[in-house]
Amino acid sequence: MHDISAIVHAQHVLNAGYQCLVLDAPAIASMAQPGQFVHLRITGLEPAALRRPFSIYRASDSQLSILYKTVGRGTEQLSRLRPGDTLTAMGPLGNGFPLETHDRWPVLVAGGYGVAPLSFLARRLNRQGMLLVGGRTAADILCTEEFTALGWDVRVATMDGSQGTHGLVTTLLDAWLARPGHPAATFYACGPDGMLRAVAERAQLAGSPAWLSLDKHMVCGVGACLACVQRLRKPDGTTWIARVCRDGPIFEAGEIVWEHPR
Amino acid sequence: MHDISAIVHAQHVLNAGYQCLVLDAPAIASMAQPGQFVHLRITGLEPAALRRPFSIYRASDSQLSILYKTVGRGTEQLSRLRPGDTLTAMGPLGNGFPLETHDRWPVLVAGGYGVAPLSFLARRLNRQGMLLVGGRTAADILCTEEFTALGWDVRVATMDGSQGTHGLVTTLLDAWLARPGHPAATFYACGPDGMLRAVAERAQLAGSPAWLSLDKHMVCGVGACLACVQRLRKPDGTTWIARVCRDGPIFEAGEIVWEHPR
Amino acid sequence: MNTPPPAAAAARPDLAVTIAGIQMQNPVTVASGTFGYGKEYAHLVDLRQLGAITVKGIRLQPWDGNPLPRHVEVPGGMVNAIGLQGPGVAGFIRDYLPFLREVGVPVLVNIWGTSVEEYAEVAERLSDVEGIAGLEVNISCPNVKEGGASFGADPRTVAALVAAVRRRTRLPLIPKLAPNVPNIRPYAQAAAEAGADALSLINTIPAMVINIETRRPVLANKVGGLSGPAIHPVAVKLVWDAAQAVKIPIIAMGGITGPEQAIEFLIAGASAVAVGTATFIDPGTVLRVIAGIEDYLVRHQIQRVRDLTGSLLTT
Amino acid sequence: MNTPPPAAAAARPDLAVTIAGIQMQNPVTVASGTFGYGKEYAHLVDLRQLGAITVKGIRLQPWDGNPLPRHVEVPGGMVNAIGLQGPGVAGFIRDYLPFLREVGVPVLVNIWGTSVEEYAEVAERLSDVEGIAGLEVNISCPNVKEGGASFGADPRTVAALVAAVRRRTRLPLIPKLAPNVPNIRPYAQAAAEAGADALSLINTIPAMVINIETRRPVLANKVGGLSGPAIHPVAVKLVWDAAQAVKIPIIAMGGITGPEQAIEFLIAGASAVAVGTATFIDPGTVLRVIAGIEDYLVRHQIQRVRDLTGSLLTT
Ligand SMILES: Cc1cc2nc3c(=O)[nH]c(=O)nc-3n(C[C@H](O)[C@H](O)[C@H](O)COP(=O)(O)OP(=O)(O)OC[C@H]3O[C@@H](n4cnc5c(N)ncnc54)[C@H](O)[C@@H]3O)c2cc1C
Ligand SMILES: Cc1cc2nc3c(=O)[nH]c(=O)nc-3n(C[C@H](O)[C@H](O)[C@H](O)COP(=O)(O)OP(=O)(O)OC[C@H]3O[C@@H](n4cnc5c(N)ncnc54)[C@H](O)[C@@H]3O)c2cc1C
Ligand SMILES: Cc1cc2nc3c(=O)[nH]c(=O)nc-3n(C[C@H](O)[C@H](O)[C@H](O)COP(=O)(O)O)c2cc1C
Ligand SMILES: Cc1cc2nc3c(=O)[nH]c(=O)nc-3n(C[C@H](O)[C@H](O)[C@H](O)COP(=O)(O)O)c2cc1C
Ligand code: FES
Ligand code: FES
Repeated sequence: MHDISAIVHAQHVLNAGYQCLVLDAPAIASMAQPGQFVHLRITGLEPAALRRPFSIYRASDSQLSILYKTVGRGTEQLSRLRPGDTLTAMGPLGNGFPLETHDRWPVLVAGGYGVAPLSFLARRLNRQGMLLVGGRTAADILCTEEFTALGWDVRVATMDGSQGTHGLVTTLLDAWLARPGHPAATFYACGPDGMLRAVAERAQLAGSPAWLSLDKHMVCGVGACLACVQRLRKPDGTTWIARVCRDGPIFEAGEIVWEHPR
Repeated sequence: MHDISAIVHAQHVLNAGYQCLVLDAPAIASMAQPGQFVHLRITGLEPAALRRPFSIYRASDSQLSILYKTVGRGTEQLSRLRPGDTLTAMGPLGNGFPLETHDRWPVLVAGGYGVAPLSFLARRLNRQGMLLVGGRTAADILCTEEFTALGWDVRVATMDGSQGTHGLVTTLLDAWLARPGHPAATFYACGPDGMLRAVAERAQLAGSPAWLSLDKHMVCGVGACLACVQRLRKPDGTTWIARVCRDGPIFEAGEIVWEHPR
Repeated sequence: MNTPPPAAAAARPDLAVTIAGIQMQNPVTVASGTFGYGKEYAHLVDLRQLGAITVKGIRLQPWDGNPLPRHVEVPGGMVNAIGLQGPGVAGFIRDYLPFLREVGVPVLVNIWGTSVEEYAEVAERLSDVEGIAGLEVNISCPNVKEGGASFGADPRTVAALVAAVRRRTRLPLIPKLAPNVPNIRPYAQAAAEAGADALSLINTIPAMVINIETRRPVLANKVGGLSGPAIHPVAVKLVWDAAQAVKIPIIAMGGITGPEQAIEFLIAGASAVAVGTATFIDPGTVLRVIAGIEDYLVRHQIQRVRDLTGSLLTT
Repeated sequence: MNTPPPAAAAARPDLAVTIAGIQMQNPVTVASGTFGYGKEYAHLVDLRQLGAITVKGIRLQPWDGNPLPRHVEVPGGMVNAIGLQGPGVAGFIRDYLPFLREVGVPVLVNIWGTSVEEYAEVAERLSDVEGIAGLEVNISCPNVKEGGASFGADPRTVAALVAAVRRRTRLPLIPKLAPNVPNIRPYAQAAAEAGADALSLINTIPAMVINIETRRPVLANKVGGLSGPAIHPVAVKLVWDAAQAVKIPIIAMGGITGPEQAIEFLIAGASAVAVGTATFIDPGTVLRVIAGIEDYLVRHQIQRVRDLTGSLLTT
């Protein structure tokens, strides 16, 4: 893990509100695993501004990319950086997704920018699978061509019906699960909490493992401040409090003790 | 007096560490008088940063310029602004120099960036006079060609002797005053407190009026906060506390009650 | 026939508040010491739009304040030690009140003294004068050696001071409390029980800046008070605590730079707010705050700003 | 022959300090709760270079802390309500102390409890263990309902708590004082007289942030504590005041982002300093502070950092 000055190599606009930032950061990029993240100190925010965490979307030996949505002052400032500008990047952080699928079919479930770490995962998995991707509207659906190009089965749902099926991404998941004789799956999911929880419930019913990437507000990114905790259940039934930044952000769905049981 | 968004028209480097900023700000420029100042909210400093005051160096119907020295984070950020950038300017503020010389010879005494308002004054006076200008080194001597071009008698002193007389600007003043039969003068001075005080003392001895521009740290710039006060003596001998931003920044030397009498 | 007004033509929300019997057209005033006596900003701010004007602190006699430097910029704000320079009661009435009367919005006069008797006398002297809506009693200025903060440091001295002033004036009394206390509640209660009509909080937080090159305090007064965005979350906590403790209304201040921070105060329990340090940076702030509160009410379909006061949801 | 060393080969300044009998190679530690148990930053910071390591607060038993969200960013800093989550004494000794012993710099353990008895018991339990240099007694955490701040709110309870802990341990005791008091002196004196060996200040300042769209507190705990650059001038004032009141050394913290703020604390009267929130933003801060203090001493020709302590010129 490193904390280094990285140079902006490129900044691409993807859909409206979404951009891809490419950084020259070999020390981090060369070690990055899918599901890991970088913690960025964004140049131009006042010196006391906290860092912002972003999943790694692409990594080569020398460069790494993030795919981000502009949602607040941090990401707004990030979107203003231009090639040649520098920022400080800490990473790779977190545990990453397990790459071993144990002969199960990888089913990736993504909401919004949650597709970023899953896209990286698809490139590093030893087999093809299916991507279920949801968003509010067509602009929130990203990276589908990449998956198609890799030979993945891609299914889209939008809340307003502007692309793919009308509804939540779980509608797609339910339809697929309802089909008799579907193959045994391993789920990998990244998106809002509600979506993760829906995936967890369905995976449990199906008896499938589900690896969820949790999105908790973070401060230190290294496990020191305890801002990002999540209660987990051990196999013996006792619980402990994990730090999402260091012990996660990826957890198996069955471990997670959801906060408001329903 | 206005508080307006002004557009950076140009930014010129003068000597090392000194720049000239030209703003499109007709509402302020068209009203500006020599000795008045603008109070700038510098874009790119965090939103809670206080404004910074700068004397008006030039004003036309549409543009105004300041001549500034980069001394801290405010002026550093100012020096990064480029044509087309905007900032917020309040002004013209303060009282300005009296333009009536009562048939006395105008003798301007400047230290460092203090030459800026005096240069503006020279352009608006109805007669030529003399500029005595001092600085630490040659780089601190600005605008002398302008004065020469206007037909003024220009004399330079530097502390390190790198330009003009070796020593303080008061050395020039003393030399001039020592010459028998020099004309009756009105002094106008802008520079560090020590210089102003030296001019005040000599003007008093010579029985000449001396208009001094005081440089006090400011907050509001309009007389509301009382950060910039100066004790003054009334003709009847009683004293009062003036606000340099609103009642000044120009005061007649005889009015000023210097803080540590020597 | 009784036709209800069409839903589309939504009425403008009611911004008026009554604080301590003072009718304000909106809940926004300026913080004492940051707006002079109104006059200084008259060229830049349409004073008639303000909910009230709160003027710089005055004592009985003219007062010089502290030597310079009196301020220093810090991250998120500034530290000041003006030291309550002012024209005294007579000077205020002579030089500033006539102008303020013309403006026509309620005038709150911030008062202080170096003894309980002086506070009471200032209050009394201002009571007979036309054009003063209420008195903000500054018992928390960190920048004067005697008076100011020393009265605000203990609930008992707060009570004694407020009661003494109460006996000498009918004007609404609004003690301004200090932020640097373990628990604001006993202070707020002491003031209320002693006859305060409203509370003002917060004053600046005692602070100090050292020039490490000269190894001297930057301020001539050595210490000063911190104001600006840095103190806003601290002020919100104190306003919330105080609002739980007393029924009298609260005028909240500390780090307002736009409508958002003002709305936080209202939700926390304030009935009105004051814009301070932000005026130095953008004199338009106070009008922006008024307009922004109105927009917020429209957007949230809240008819009256007073319904926002204390509307924090905590369950 | 006795040749004096040539003036050019100036010796490196002496950074060592002894606080409460604890020998530190330099006067810089980390603020409790901002550096975990050292381990978490071991990949990014060479721990052996620190003056000491101060760990996250622990009580007798493991403690869950508060629900999320536990933090929110504000201008000039952040507000946190972690709520002292920790592994308890036994868990700390088992899981973290072995690693810390290996590092080889003094370890300060921040302790708390919900009763005087619990504080004393935690102290006792830690006394027999190898590898603990001293105890920072947290009597000022704004983020737990019982314990923490309630003990720090009155000089009498401070005295009682410190005295009770003193009876049960020989480890150096460093009470950590609350910043939100009218006057820090009686608190500092009470702690010193009850047997404290040094003082730590300041803890975070109680604060609150409201989401105006949901009208709810942003933090699940409703209130939290403000830290970061915003509080530095407030901390300097308190350190200066406390240093006038007591002879025991002070470890100062609050808003250090570089050597400048640390040096201000030393000049104001602190013997050591701690870097807190800044580590989250730049983990290299603590090493930058150490190097920067050394540079400053060289530049100002001060041989020993302890000569800087309390060197403020006020005349
Ligand atoms: C492990 C992880 C991976 C992430 N990956 C991505 C990604 O690939 N692409 C992407 O667009 N976003 C990602 N996010 C979310 C991203 O960190 C936030 O959108 C971003 O911090 C918002 O910053 P802002 O200043 O623009 O927003 P603001 O709302 O102004 O942020 C204000 C404060 O809230 C914190 N904050 C706000 N939202 C979040 C959040 N969701 N998570 C953590 N802190 C938050 C910020 O750090 C800051 O302290 C990820 C978050 C986590 C925890
Ligand atoms: C009436 C007036 C006219 C001026 N005219 C000019 C000019 O024509 N050219 C020029 O180069 N400079 C001028 N100055 C000085 C100029 O305002 C300061 O150099 C500038 O504010 C420094 O800002 P900074 O952030 O770069 O420095 P910093 O030292 O980082 O400033 C920190 C703080 O100190 C205040 N401050 C520092 N120095 C001064 C100062 N001398 N006066 C007021 N506030 C100060 C700043 O406002 C800020 O709050 C003038 C000052 C006054 C009062
Ligand atoms: C320059 C200055 C002068 C002040 N003068 C007074 C005063 O005379 N009386 C008073 O009660 N408060 C005074 N205050 C405190 C403010 O009224 C206000 O309580 C404080 O600044 C917090 O608000 P802010 O953060 O919005 O500035 C002064 C503050 C500043 C910055
Ligand atoms: C996330 C966080 C956790 C903290 N936890 C503790 C703690 O467990 N015990 C304690 O005494 N102080 C704790 N503090 C307070 C710090 O030790 C320090 O006193 C305060 O943050 C001021 O320093 P800073 O501004 O440099 O952060 C914590 C602060 C933060 C920001
Ligand atoms: S962000 Fe600090 S522990 Fe996870
Ligand atoms: S700067 Fe505020 S009165 Fe002069």
